[in-house]
Order: sequence, then C-alpha cells, then structure tokens
Amino acid sequence: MPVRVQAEDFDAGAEILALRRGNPKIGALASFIGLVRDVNNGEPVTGMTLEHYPGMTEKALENIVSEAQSRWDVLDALVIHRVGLLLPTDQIVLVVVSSAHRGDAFAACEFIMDYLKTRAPFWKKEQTAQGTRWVEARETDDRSAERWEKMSPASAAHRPR
Amino acid sequence: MPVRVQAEDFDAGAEILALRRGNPKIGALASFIGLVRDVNNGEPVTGMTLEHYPGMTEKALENIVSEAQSRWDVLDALVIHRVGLLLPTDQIVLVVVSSAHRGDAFAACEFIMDYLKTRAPFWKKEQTAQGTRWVEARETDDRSAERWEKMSPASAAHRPR
Amino acid sequence: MLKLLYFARLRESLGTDSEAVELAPSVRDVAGLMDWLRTRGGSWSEELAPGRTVRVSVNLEMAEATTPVRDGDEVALFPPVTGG
Amino acid sequence: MLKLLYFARLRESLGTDSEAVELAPSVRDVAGLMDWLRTRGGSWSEELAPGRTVRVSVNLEMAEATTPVRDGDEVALFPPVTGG
Repeated sequence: MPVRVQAEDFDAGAEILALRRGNPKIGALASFIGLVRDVNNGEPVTGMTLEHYPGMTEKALENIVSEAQSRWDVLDALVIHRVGLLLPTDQIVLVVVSSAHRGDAFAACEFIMDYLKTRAPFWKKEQTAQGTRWVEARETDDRSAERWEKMSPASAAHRPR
Repeated sequence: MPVRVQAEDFDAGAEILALRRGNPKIGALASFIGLVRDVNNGEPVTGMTLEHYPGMTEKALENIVSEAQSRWDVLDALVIHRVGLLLPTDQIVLVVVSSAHRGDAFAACEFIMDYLKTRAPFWKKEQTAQGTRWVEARETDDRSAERWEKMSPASAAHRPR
Repeated sequence: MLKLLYFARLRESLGTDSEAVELAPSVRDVAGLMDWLRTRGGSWSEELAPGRTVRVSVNLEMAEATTPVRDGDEVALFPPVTGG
Repeated sequence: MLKLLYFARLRESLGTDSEAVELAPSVRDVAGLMDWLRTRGGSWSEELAPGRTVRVSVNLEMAEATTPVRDGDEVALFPPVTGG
C-alpha cells in the first residue's frame, strides 16, 4: 500500500531510496516533507497533537493517490502521515512521487499535498503558552485544492515532460 | 555554498536532513531528484557522459538559486549536479528547497529545475547500441522555463502558503 | 442502529467520541440526521447550528446534506480537516 | 589575447577545447567574432553557420550577438544546454 498513517517518525531518505531503487524507467522523483514549525499565525507553538479517523483517513489518502495517478504519468507514489504528539522540527508528512518526467512528478506531488490538506481527515490541536487550540482550516488551502479542479485536462497535460 | 558540481554520487536523504535539521522555521521542504533512464526518445540508453563548463556552471546555478530566493520565501536551497559517466538508475541532480510554506517550496524547487535545464551549462552525451550521440535540447524545456517569465509577480505570489 | 462518531473539536465539545443510536423514522438523509441531533439541545444545537461548518461522512466517504442515511451506516461528524 | 573555449558537440567537431587568439581589429562583439571564426572555413564555417544554434558566453555570462568582446575576455562557444 502506498499510504501509511503512523505515530512513529519516518526516514525520508530511506523511503525515497526504496521507491526509486532499481527502476530504470524513473527519470524524475519529486518529494515533499511537511514539518512542525515553532510558530503559527504569529504565535509561538510548543507542540501539536494530530488526530485522525482510522479507516477513513487511509481510504481518503488512497483515493487522492489514485486520482493523481489518473491525472499524470506516475510510476510510483508514497504518502506517510504521522499522528499523535509532535514537536517543532518534527516531520508530519512525506509525499514521494516517481515518474519518467519531471513535470508529472512535480504536479502529482503538489496535487497530493493540496488534496491531502483539504480532504484527508486529520485535525491539528496546537499547544501554545495560552493552552491548547484546534487549528482552523485555512481558506488558502481550499484555493490551492481548487486550482486543480479548474485545470482542464488539456492545461494539466501542458506541463514539462 | 548552496551549489555543488561533482563526479561523486550524493546521499539525497542525508542532504535533506542536513538542510532541515534544527530549523523550527521550516514548515515545508520540497526536493527533486533527476535520474538516468534506460530509454530516451524510444531508444535504449546504456549510459551517458555529462560535460560542464567549470566556473560558469557553478555561477549559473548560483544565479538561478538567487533568482528563486528573490521570487519566493525560501529559507534554504541546495543544488547538486553530477558530471562524468553515469549509468541508468544513477542520480544526476538533486534540488532541495526549504520554506515556511509549501507553495513557496514547490514553486522554487520546480523553478530551479526548469531554469537549470535551459540555462546551466551541462551537456549530455548518450551511449546507445548505435554508438554515442549528443542529446538535443528540448523545446518543451524552453516552454517550461518560459512559464516563469510570463508569470507576473502577482500570480507568482498567488500560490498556497 | 446507526454508529455515530465525533472527531476533534466536536468530540471535545459534545463530550463523546462515539455512540450507537436508534434511527428515528423521520431521518432519511444527512440533513435529517443533523435536524434530529439538534433536538438534543445544549452543545448539540450549538455545535450543529446551521451556521457552523460541520463535515459529515457516511461509511468512510464524504457526504452532503442529501446523502442517504440508513440503518447500519457509520456516520462521522467533524470540523474541516487540518492535516499535512 | 582572447581565450576561446569550446564545449560538447562543438569541442568535438572543431577538434579543440580551447585556444588563445589575437583579436582582429574588426572584432568588437560576439557577432564580429563569429564572422571572423567562420572565415577559417571547413568545420568552422559549418558549425558556426548562421542557421546553426550556437550559444556564446563572455566571461562566464550568457552573451548575445551585440555583447562586446575585448582583449583578455574568456569567450565560450557551445550548443544549447541539456543538463538536469
């Protein structure tokens, strides 16, 4: 399965290596790591707890990866998302996409992140000096996801190969 | 220096880790690896030799990274490009960009690759069953680079944060 | 019986993460279920007030107001997602 | 003296990777240098023919036909780049 939800940290380098190793069809590998920052909306953050919906979260992520594979020439893809307590500089999410060409790899990787942000059931609760607070969904994330809906198949295909 | 041209292979995982380690301002890290495929334009490729222009190549890469840093909120960036003889599945190039937000990281990483493809003095000579041949520049690479020129500062800024 | 799940802010303010409920005959879709849950009053009518943004899934798929709800379904209520 | 460098296909077809040349007084810019090199004939006039795509750099910066060329400059001729 190209999707994992776990409390444990991950080794991004090892995952990237495992995805690309021995496949001479891969010309491009795009990856993304999301990390816990020590500030959000101008306020210091000391940590966060990530909650998810076991069963639905994995299914949603698999659907997002399938959608990416139907839109671009993707050879392989991987999503790892952590849950539980995370501290600043901790890794939250890893997305890796391999393809023959860089345009497909970049587009599919960014698409997966944008859709994950708006469609995969995860919720962040931040710890600040004032206590804990649930993070509000961002309108900019909705706009990022909508970019891909407005994109016609023709313009989606007009990416570098 | 955020730019290296070398014959030796690189450890992408270690480079990513070194770039992000201990910086709690980083919320997003986008990276790209270019790899040697065993086929190009439908013909089997057994290997390739990469030539560069020592001095100018490093300068061109530094200019491209600076240009990316002036366009987007980039915290740190790294480019490693190999030269010499490379075989299928070998790594050619690594680009890593860290930022507070994913839109900046993705855009800067893809921009660096697109500009590198059209502006950094590297030349590939492929080995096939028919002998060796210099790889022709691709028109699609020019179009990919031109995307960023047509992009107004306003639309460049209208990326997810 | 219907399995109801609550996540994140809703789980905390409603004070429960799950319950099994006998479906009232009037409840045929997500909108009907929300109306019915609001009749509980208190934090139920507050959190599920029409102005509040609450997402609903039925059997692990995102649902809309008109999505049918049937006996045996698993329905979850939660705020907009904030992962990644 | 002008330092001339050749890369990739040009290096191979011209049979040299570098040379030092005394600048003819007529050569003031990249276009003039190309004209002058073409007068060598043979593969020079072939590879540097106006229809061929040759890129030129002057002192490590990409140059155009009108870029000035002066004594002491390092000028490189090469095909469009194909790295990455």
